[in-house]
Amino acid sequence: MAVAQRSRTSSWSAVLKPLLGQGALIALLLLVAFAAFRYEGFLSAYNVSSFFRYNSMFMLIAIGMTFVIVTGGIDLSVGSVAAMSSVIAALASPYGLLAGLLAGALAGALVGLINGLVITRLRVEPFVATLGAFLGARGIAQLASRQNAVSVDQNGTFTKLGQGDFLGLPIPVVLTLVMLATGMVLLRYTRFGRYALSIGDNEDAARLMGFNVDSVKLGVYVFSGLLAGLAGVILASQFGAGQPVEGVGWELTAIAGVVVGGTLLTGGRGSLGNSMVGVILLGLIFNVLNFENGKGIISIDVFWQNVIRGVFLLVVVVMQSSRLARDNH
Amino acid sequence: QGGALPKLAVKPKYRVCFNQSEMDNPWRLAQTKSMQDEAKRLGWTLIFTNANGSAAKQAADVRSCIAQRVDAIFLTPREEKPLTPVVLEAKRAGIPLFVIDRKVDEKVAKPGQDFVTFIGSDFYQEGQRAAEWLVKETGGKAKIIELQGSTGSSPAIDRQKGFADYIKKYPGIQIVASQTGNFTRDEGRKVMEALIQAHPEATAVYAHNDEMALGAITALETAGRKPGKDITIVSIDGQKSALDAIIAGKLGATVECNPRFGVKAFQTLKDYAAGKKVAARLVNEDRFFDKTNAKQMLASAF
Amino acid sequence: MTEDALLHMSGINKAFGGVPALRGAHLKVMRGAVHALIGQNGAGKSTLLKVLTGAYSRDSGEILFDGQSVDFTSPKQSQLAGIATIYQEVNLVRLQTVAENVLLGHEPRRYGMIDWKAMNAQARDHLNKIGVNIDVTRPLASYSIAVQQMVAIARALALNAKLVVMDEPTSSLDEREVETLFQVINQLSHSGVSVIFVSHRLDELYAACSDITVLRDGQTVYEGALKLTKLQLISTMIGRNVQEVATQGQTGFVRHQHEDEVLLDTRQMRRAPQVQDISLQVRRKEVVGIAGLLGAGRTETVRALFGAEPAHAGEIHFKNRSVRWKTPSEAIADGIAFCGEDRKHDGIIPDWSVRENLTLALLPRLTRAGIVNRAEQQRVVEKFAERLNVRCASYDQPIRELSGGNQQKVLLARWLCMRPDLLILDEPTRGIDVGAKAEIQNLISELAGDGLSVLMISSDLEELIEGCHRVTVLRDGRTVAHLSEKELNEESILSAMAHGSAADPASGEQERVLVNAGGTTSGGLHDGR
Amino acid sequence: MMVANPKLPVQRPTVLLTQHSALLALLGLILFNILTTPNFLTLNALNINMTQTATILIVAVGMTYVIATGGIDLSVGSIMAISGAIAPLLFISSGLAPTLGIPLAVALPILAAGLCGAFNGLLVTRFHIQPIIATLVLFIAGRGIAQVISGGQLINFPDERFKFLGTSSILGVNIQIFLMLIIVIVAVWVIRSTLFGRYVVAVGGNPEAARLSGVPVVRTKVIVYTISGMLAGLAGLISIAVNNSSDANLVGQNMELDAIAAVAVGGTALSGGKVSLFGTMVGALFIQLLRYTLLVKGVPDSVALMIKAAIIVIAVALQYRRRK
Ligand SMILES: Nc1ncnc2c1ncn2[C@@H]1O[C@H](COP(=O)(O)OP(=O)(O)OP(=O)(O)O)[C@@H](O)[C@H]1O
Ligand SMILES: Nc1ncnc2c1ncn2[C@@H]1O[C@H](COP(=O)(O)OP(=O)(O)OP(=O)(O)O)[C@@H](O)[C@H]1O
Ligand SMILES: O[C@@H]1[C@@H](O)[C@H](O)OC[C@H]1O
Ligand SMILES: [Mg+2]
Ligand SMILES: [Mg+2]
Repeated sequence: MAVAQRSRTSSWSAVLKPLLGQGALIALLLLVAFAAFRYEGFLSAYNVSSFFRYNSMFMLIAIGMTFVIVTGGIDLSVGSVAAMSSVIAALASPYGLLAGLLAGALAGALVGLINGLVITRLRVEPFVATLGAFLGARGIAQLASRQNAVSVDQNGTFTKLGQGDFLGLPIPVVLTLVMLATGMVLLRYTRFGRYALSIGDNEDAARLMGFNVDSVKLGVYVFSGLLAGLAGVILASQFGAGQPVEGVGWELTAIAGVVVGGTLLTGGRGSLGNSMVGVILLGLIFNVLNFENGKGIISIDVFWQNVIRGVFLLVVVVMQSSRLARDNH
Repeated sequence: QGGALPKLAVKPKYRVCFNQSEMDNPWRLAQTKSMQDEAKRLGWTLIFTNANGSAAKQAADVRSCIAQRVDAIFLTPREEKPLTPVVLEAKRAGIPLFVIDRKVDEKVAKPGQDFVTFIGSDFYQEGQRAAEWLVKETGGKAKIIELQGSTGSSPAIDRQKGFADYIKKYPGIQIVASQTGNFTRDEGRKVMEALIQAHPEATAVYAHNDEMALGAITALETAGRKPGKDITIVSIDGQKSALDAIIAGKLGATVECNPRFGVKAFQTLKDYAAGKKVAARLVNEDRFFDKTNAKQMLASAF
Repeated sequence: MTEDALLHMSGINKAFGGVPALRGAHLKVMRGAVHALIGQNGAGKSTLLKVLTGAYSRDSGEILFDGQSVDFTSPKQSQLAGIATIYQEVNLVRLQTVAENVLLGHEPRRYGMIDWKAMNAQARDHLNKIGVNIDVTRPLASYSIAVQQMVAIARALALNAKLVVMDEPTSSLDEREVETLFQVINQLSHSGVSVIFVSHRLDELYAACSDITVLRDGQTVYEGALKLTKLQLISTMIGRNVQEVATQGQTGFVRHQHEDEVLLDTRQMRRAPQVQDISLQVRRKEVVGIAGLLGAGRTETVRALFGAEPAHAGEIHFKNRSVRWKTPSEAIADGIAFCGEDRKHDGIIPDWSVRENLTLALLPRLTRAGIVNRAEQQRVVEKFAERLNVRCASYDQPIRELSGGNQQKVLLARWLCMRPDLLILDEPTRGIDVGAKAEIQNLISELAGDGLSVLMISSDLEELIEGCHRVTVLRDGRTVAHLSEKELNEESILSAMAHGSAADPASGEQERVLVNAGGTTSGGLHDGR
Repeated sequence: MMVANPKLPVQRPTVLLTQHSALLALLGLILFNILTTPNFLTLNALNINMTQTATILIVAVGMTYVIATGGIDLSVGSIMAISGAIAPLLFISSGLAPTLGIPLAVALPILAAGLCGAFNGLLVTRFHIQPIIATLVLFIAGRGIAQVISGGQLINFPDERFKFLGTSSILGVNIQIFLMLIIVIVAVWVIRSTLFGRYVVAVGGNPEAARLSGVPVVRTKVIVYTISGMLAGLAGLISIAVNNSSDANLVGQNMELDAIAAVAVGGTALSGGKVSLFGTMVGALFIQLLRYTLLVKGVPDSVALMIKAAIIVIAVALQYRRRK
């Protein structure tokens, strides 16, 4: 945070401040406008709702990840946890919607609790602790599923969670909005949230100010685990199966989304809204690439797609970081 | 799910989707190439998507094809169960869908009813054919190291099961170690290096695909063994480099699992559009390669 | 009397990895008393206070607080018991707003949710009480160390504690802020709150404190009413007899004759917004002071000079060459050294040893063909660490384990060993005990005699007056006065700092220095615009 | 005045013990194998474990440098793939004589890999992008680039000349092991004794203090990422040489995790400013031997994952205990 200390905002930048650091939002709006103009069916109800139905999983995970990152930590286990929770939810799905939901979410929270305990009690760095859970949760997923996808109960209500609608909105989206609102309130209006920010900013200071740093951290990892668990529940419900091998690389998607949204990995700052923008932006590039292929004009070669995704990420973070840098000078 | 299969009009050219599951091995590359080549030959528009190994992403890809209202969808599902819901979604959206290579959950989405047809090989049978050859070749006496495919993938599951079921009847045949090599040459090699160390008594190797078998050969040679002489190797896929290894006397045999779906898949679509009767399952007739035919077949392998 | 004691710590032992920091120290604080705690750098003051608040665990000893035997295992517990603490290193959260920093942990809440409006209002109140009037909704990091220190004080006061512990609260403050603080402390003491006050500025103690405890080498060597003379205090502190100390004088400066050749000459240097228009000169062997109120832009000026945040406009001439250093390494290569004010943030490398920290800037010169010459490194370290009396277990000890004052000495040594032509010092003796301070000042004089020029920011007017050939006064980012040796006295500096006419009156419009004396007597000094 | 007596030997148990905990774990694992694994005490077993460690360790050395500056490099696996994709172009399809083609096939890919690393360094320094994200760019795009270069095809090497990088030996020691040891020794020496090495650690310890002390922070970081890239490039070459084929889709997959785990288990703080290359070596050997052990014991994948998780966490936790 070398820059922060010397940052003194002038009245000029105070006016522009709301606009600064919004590189991701601007990129998102541009991309949507471009795609809506260029592709037929892009803004169709079907495309929009199925886009969010799928990306709600990443949005959920990014909500938890934002909390973790705000404390200066990181959670690499979310992808494995989602896979594990999807298996557990699938196994519990014959007992009804609620059973599946709770089983999956709580299993996730439990892994989060273990992460939190390892980090606070054993003093293992978050990166390593959650790397452990990244491996361990995958092991549990494979063990519980006997290494094969687990069908959810097709006749019960459990599949509604992922495939149904509520008030015209896909249920995963409703769930995400609820968690997002909860997260926003937590972050802004509760001690838990404010302490989380403080810890990421200066952990020693937070300790000396008399906070219970460890329990806040514990809470943050439990929350992240819970949300990853929820993502797993959606995964099982939406695709009809618990999937022990799913979720590979989701942690990077979530981290990238959070950072693209403008949150610093060094902690102390973070905005859930921006994280959502980041995740949606990163998800949208896949959707847009698929539509672009459908134009049949410059059918993008298979391997160039990865290059394009990387370059796209590059452009967005460069935009974002130069704005942040300007903000800081 | 009720309702008939969506109809498909006869057109000179179609706009179709091909939803690939991953692009990380020669088999998948050959499969994709065959689809692209055929589309190019016919002048159709092929929307290619790559799920990078994620079933959920693949489902989202299928949906983006539905959103684009393509004429038809070719889905080569990463996994059975997670892709089943979108197969039904395509039907609801009135888009005919063809499943190729791996299956979807046919208890929920039935071929010929919910989607047009399944075109592919029978992985279980592949495992059985490999076992059959190995039993014959070793005279019913072998200590086997098994290199499994990616944990949880349907070819790995079925090939293991088919093989295991077949050798049950032969008490002289036993599997002394079985670990995943993730369908890749590098991991196949590393795993074999360790396993042959711990199980020098092994006399045979069963690899779920050729890549791992080729890795195993390297490992065995480094360990001072003579693949093809003091250790018998059988695998699945039938790719060119595997046939080369058969010719060199290192690999014993390989069961073909042909990735070239292009011609067959597109022809089936045309047949379907023309109103011809399309069977609910079109199982590939796969060949079997060993030293008796490897040389002749080399040119036609992928 | 014991029944009147709010706090009684006795027989406190604490060692770090086998090295004792406290050896049976004791401390007794009466109700409503303002109690001074002094000692040389590394005597164990901060350690004793951290043992009290539960930030460190003690090895043995007893603590009675408010009539009860206590054993706090975390700062949270001591806070709940009624002890509010301002730690030596400003320990706040820099990215959060000022208001949060004042009230974190006891935020006003409605329906269980934080009430931001009330929080901002309350924070503003608390700050106003100590004469600080700033925008509480801005991040703490946007304010200088001094403001941050005031915020830390406001936070401690907001806790409504029975005991307020202040570990060097005044090290970054200028005289007016100190004065305001003392008034607050007075009020506290009248309302029955006790205060423990650590400071190396001995004069302050007489103004504020009734009782005193002196620590030396982790032991309590004196406790009682503050009736000793300053000389006696110093001799108790350093364990030498009064005569010996008396001969050392007040500051350690000896003024050598400077040369006429101008070494550094800046004209209209500018880096908006803090540095507006700076022109100053330093001659060879000259010690030039920079004075200014909090926020006058002193730190920014020297940082701009040094290339840390390079100037945008203006001219800089160094050794008769026009220069514009864009990075510190360029400035260093040309013979400049800069020892900053924020030791924790831009000074020490915490995990590095004393040896490595000391030689960091010198490394390129200790290197032949890319390889560091360790023997030479060791020689430099020994020479300068001994010279500055750095107190540590060994030169391999990580610097973070040293007391604050000793860390500062290592940093000074880092630059002195460079033998620069111009040494820029931003608050060089902050947090340094009297003995060491004199040594450092001595050293500065001596080096100036050998040809070194010094540009020194200090909030300690005495230091400026006694040590400098000239003082340049800044206000609102502009040089407003150059005071020659003859003109140097407290009044002239103070009046230039407050009233000095800025070249461009329009600059007064800027909302800048928002710290004012809040209705106290010296308020007039702050509304000079 | 109690001034330091630098002649007094002072206990600094920290450094030694942190390394010891990983070392103890490694020794424990070796002992366990000696007692329970048949044929473990053979030259062959040693050879397998050392060669399988080589690529991880070579990458982990670069990773240690990057982490020492407070960064991280996720792109190493993709960079391995890029270098692995370029090499065959030079010695197979370029039509160059082998005497030229083979040396070029070693030099140019490593150069390209260095450029990739420099690119990372540029993003981190000039564009102020956080390392995890800066290197995520090449993590994603890099594999695409490798795939584009190779047309995504697995390339089998018709001749065995390139194999020397994987299987040849010098004085009876496999070249991989040889390279690995040389790289570790040089890296240790550089960190300990050279100006650059000290700068690397200073930058991680307190970047602002380093900058103000004249340390060329930007240059140091760029060089560190470049080194990490070049070492990944070398590892990529070894990897394709061993397999006698290059597969852009797979070379170096998950390498970043193995390398980071080796660094962490070895006791280098991920927050930067502290390095233990010896620890990294122990960490890499430990992770490899753990994998080997679980394999030869026939532990199923699922259980193996859980055991690995537990052991990594415990190893790191023990270091903290000892540090306290
Ligand atoms: N965390 C630590 N680890 C090891 N040694 C420490 C640690 N903290 C303090 N010390 C040692 O304890 C002794 C007392 O330090 P302390 O910080 O209490 O001094 P102080 O009286 O507050 O000095 P100053 O006036 O410089 O602030 C010093 O010798 C210091 O090196
Ligand atoms: N708009 C503002 N409102 C309040 N304070 C401001 C404003 N702009 C600048 N300041 C303060 O003025 C200071 C100017 O910078 P600088 O630190 O260089 O002053 P200084 O004279 O060195 O004071 P210090 O004694 O704190 O070092 C900033 O630290 C900042 O806290
Ligand atoms: O062997 C093939 C495998 O490599 C691929 O992933 O799936 C289909 C299999 O036949
Ligand atoms: Mg102190
Ligand atoms: Mg200043």
